[in-house]
Amino acid sequence: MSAETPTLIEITHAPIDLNALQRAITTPRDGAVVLFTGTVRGQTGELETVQLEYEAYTEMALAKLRQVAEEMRARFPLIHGIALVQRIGTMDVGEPTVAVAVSAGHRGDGAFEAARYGIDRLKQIVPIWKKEVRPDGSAWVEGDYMPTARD
Amino acid sequence: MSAETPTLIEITHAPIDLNALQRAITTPRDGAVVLFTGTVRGQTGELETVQLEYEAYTEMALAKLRQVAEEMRARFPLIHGIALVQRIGTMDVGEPTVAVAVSAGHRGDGAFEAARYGIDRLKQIVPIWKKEVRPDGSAWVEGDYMPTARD
Amino acid sequence: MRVKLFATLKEKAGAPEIVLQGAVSTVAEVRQRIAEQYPHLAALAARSIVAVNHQFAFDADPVRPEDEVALFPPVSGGAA
Amino acid sequence: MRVKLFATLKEKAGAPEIVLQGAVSTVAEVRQRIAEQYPHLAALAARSIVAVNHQFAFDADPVRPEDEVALFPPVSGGAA
Repeated sequence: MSAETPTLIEITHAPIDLNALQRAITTPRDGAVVLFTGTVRGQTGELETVQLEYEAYTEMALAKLRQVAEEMRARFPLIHGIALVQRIGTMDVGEPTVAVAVSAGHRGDGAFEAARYGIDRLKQIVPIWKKEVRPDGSAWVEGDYMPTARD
Repeated sequence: MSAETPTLIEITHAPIDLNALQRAITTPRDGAVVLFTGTVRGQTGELETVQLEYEAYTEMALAKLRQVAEEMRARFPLIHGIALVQRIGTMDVGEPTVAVAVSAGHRGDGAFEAARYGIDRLKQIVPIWKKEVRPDGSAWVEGDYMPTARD
Repeated sequence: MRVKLFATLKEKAGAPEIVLQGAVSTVAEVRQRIAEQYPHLAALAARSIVAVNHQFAFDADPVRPEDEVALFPPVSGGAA
Repeated sequence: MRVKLFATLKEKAGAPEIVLQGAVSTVAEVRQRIAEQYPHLAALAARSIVAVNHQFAFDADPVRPEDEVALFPPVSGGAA
């Protein structure tokens, strides 16, 4: 990792530690960190979810996470640190499943926009799938994005 | 705190724990949390900062943080949980000084925008001041926002 | 009437609050009395903010003896 | 040629990979052979994504014997 523009990419079975992510990507030039985390939603309207199980095509997912980080830097050149972490395995309601963190000198330097872009792209091109465990059984969640040659 | 729309408001001397904030504001209906944290910037161009010292008019700051949370809910009605935490006392480079966290069902429900609005308003109307400790002395940082009757 | 001070104002005054002699009934009078009774704070006070009972207050706003009055510079909390 | 499978496809096949008989030289041929040799996967495979060496691949793209080929449904990672 460059000390000036650290990039942390991880697919992990371990719980995501937001404090550690903040420390890992904050450089001495940074005054702002934006962190998005996806969590296991227990209620979606009337539907109840008990757990989520995540599976990854790990080698390709790491390559695609690196690509997402590069795209973020190309679009938001003032940002400094980036963390893209996906947890895999079984997670309970309320637990963070994915985190996108971005640091920058000031809050107006694109950290909010870069974090939003990062989670949007992650959900399009990073090969990870989730299975919902409901009280009455479990089912894979189907994505709907079909990649093109530019992805 | 309402279980459906928890609001956590705090002025504290203790280090800010981002994991605890995420847990505190994530309800079973939430799949997305956006967290902004301001950190002590050590380098601003050529200027070097060693520490920041924060002082608050605590009773008024708590009232104004509650007002910021209400404004966030009025503008972004789909958000669920809100945390607004300002640490006071002396902090080193890289440490979180302030955190604004917002939870919502989905990432498109306004959590990014609400977090940005929250930190912007906090820096306008919450009576907290910082003093920069530099290698050659220390000085209060002057804000520039003059409140109006609508603040 | 007591007036709480913060940040630069507290440092300049050397105390977390000052006491104004005589009755005051508006925010404008608070500012005027500070300038008269604490001349070394006058310049700073002119560009400071007044709060009454934890809300921002302006020259025409009333001040009663039981109110909590504070004087402070524009805020600079948060970070970044 | 081996083809790695993920999510629904892995579950339906009952294995993390399948082996295709005969030479294949394009992504289109990979899809065709799966449909012929694993008919119970044909419907799913038709709306699945092919990756070659960790990059998305399309019908006209070449496939060499040493390539890592994978077949999987549209991704659904992240959350929210």
